[in-house]
Amino acid sequence: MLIDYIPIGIMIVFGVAFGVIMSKASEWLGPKNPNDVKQSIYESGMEPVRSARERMSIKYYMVAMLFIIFDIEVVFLYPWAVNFRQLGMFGFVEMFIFIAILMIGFVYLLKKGALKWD
Amino acid sequence: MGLMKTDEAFITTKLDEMIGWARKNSLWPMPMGISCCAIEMMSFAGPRYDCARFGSEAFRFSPRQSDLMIVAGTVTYKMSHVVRKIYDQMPDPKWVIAMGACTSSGGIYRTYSVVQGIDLFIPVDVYIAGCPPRPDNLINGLIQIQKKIARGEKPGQSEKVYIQEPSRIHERQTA
Amino acid sequence: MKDKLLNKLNTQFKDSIESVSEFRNELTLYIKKDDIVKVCQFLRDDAELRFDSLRDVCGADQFTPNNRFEVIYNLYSLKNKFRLRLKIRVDENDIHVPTVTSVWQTANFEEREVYDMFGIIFDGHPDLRRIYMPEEFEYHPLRKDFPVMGIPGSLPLPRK
Amino acid sequence: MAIGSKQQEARQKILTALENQYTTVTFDDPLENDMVLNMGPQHPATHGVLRLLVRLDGETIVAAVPDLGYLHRGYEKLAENMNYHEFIPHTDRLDYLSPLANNVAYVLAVEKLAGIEVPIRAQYIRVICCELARLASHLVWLGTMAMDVGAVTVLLWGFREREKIQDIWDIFTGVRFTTSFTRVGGLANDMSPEAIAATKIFIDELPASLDECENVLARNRIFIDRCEGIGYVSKEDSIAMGLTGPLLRAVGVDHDLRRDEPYLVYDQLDFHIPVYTDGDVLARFYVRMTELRESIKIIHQALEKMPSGPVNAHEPKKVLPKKERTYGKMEELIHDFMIVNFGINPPVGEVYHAIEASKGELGFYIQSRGDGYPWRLKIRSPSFVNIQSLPMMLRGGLISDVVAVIGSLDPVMGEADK
Repeated sequence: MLIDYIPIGIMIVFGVAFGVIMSKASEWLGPKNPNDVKQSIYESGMEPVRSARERMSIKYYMVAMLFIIFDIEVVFLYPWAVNFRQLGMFGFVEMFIFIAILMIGFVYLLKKGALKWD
Repeated sequence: MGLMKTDEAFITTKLDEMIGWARKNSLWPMPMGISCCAIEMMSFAGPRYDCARFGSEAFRFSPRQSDLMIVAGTVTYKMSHVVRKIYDQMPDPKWVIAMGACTSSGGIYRTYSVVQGIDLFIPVDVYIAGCPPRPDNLINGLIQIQKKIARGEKPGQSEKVYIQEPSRIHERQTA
Repeated sequence: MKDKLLNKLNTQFKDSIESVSEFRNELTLYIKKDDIVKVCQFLRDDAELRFDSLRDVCGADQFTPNNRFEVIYNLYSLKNKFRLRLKIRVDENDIHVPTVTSVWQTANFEEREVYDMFGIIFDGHPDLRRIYMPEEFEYHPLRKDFPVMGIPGSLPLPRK
Repeated sequence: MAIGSKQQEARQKILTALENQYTTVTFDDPLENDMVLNMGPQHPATHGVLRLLVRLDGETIVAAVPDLGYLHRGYEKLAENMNYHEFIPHTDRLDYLSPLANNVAYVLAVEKLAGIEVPIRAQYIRVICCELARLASHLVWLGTMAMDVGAVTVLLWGFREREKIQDIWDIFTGVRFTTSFTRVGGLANDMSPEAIAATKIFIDELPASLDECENVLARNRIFIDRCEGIGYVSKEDSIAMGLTGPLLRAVGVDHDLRRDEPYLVYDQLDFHIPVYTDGDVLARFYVRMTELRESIKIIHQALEKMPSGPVNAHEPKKVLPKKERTYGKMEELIHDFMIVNFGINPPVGEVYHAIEASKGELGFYIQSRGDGYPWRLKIRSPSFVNIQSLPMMLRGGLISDVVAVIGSLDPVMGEADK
């Protein structure tokens, strides 16, 4: 039983190894002599006028949070969509309730104007 | 690459020669396009002269990801600080091509605001003559840089390479 | 169109027009420096003339002891497709000229260029700065006494 | 040291100019913290070395200040120290996307000053040169603007066509694009039959690839959303800002120097001036696409109507003689020597002549005191004036629209910085 997990293990090890080697190789093999001008901020060739670390307005954070929520909802849809046939009517009603709950959240969100941009 | 004994199919290559080979074939250019030579540099990257054949297709506009800076155009005193800053911000093994007469020597602009040749403030590896040099002449410059890397020379300090305008007999223009 | 323009101007601004000249059928008017803005305002707003687009402001250095500089305005009327050139004389020791950015906004950059190249100061200009040369450049390059190859050391180079 | 403090003071000056720039955009977040961003001289989307200092509230642009001068090569100072013939190679480095149009503009101004009449065949070839230059410049505009907005294939298609134009220029002027092809009083050499054939083949194939590019872009939802309503400038503002060329025709002003002030033989050719009224990036796109097709029509008519005959005017004192004749004949040798060393001596006076270049009205104002070199030569460059209207177009837009607006403006820094 354990045997048929070996190919997956090899694939994972090979994937991780490839990623690590590729990113670390240039660090090990490449020359490194940092100096202060090289580390300075790149702003298309000019001295940066003001630091970019300003306080951002809240709307960016809102959009990010909402995206995560609805993205997870889609992730839950995948297993349901895969064996949609076997689940039959029970699965359909179950998923319908799940989506309806999130739809209430979405309507609330639209009314509050969280996605209003400008 | 140093192929020692081919019959045994046993390749002994020094590590830096292998790195040199890898670096040579993936020189990502930083196009410091300033004036007319920039248009020839665009044709050099365009479909016809296609620098992708030499591994330098990815024109990186940020100095962090580029190895070869192609300075193409007239560098004025106001622009020289920018060119120098971008050159400093590039990671270390970096080469510089001075493309065109204006970049190499001020060209036809002997005026108050033009730097007479960028080697006054940047170590240059290859100078390419021409105003603007034809894209195939720029590819020739790229090959010279690749040869220098293959020879394992340090960027900037090694002897300079000067590429003349190829004397083209204008065979097509009859009469 | 030309004579309509001339007699309109003669009636309104009799004393401010110094001279009229014609070369290669282009009309040139010399205007007194102080009421250039009045004349330009009139030329732009007059219903018939409608010189609504200022195509070019350029300075010139005649290198004469008095009235050394000149500022030249090339006007164009879109409606009746007519070009006119106004010129004002500027003396070297009183190098101030009233700005026409209130009449045409395009004069903003052009006057900054004339200031950068000749040093002619435009009073009332929204932000008179050098446009081409860096700020630390103290000379005015297009003056006749400035050498073509520039003055060594006038512009700093980054260290090698 | 002195220079350092001066640079600090300069940076302060440009920042105050940015701060008190007239703006209609108000800060909508209570913190009022704006970010000052620098789209500096080395930037993929600024089409050359244009530096744009942008003041942002979040993503919307509050104010913008263009900073020029990074490619100021001192053209006007050079022109005062060269005679009229020596300056010709400099003119095609001005707007290096349409070099032949600058040559023709400069030479027309000098001929108007010197009063030289150019034979008909040379005028027709000059019209063909101007229109080929307009095609080449619009193709680079099409490619770079589409690439800035995301369609990289159109850049490669555009450059594929531009390579064909550069081949044509290679055939009849000898060099890819810095041609220096015109001379005072005519042309360097005649247009060989082979060049005419190559031009014919090219302009027969171009409409097909133009349709190809237009099909990819014109009905593309993303392209339309990126371009519609962006960079709007009203008709009064654009006239007050002195905009010319495609930018003016995109706001509904029906003005084109080829028809309003006909020069060369444009009055004998019929062509349509495209005028759109929206004044945004999409309208400029359509104006230039229609202009591309009009130029093809013009070249067609010019090639058919072109008479045979001499290419240089017959004025020995002012027009350079043929090269091979200067070796054989004595008079040509003397005239060649006099013209090259002392220049043609036009009458005292001043002249302003403008043509409809691809970016707008390209004018040359020449003051001459009668000797071989101009006393003062001013280049009225369309890109310089178009860049001036950038802050007005960008105000209120998003930071990602700056790229599309600069693309639609199509500035060339060679002629903007002179």
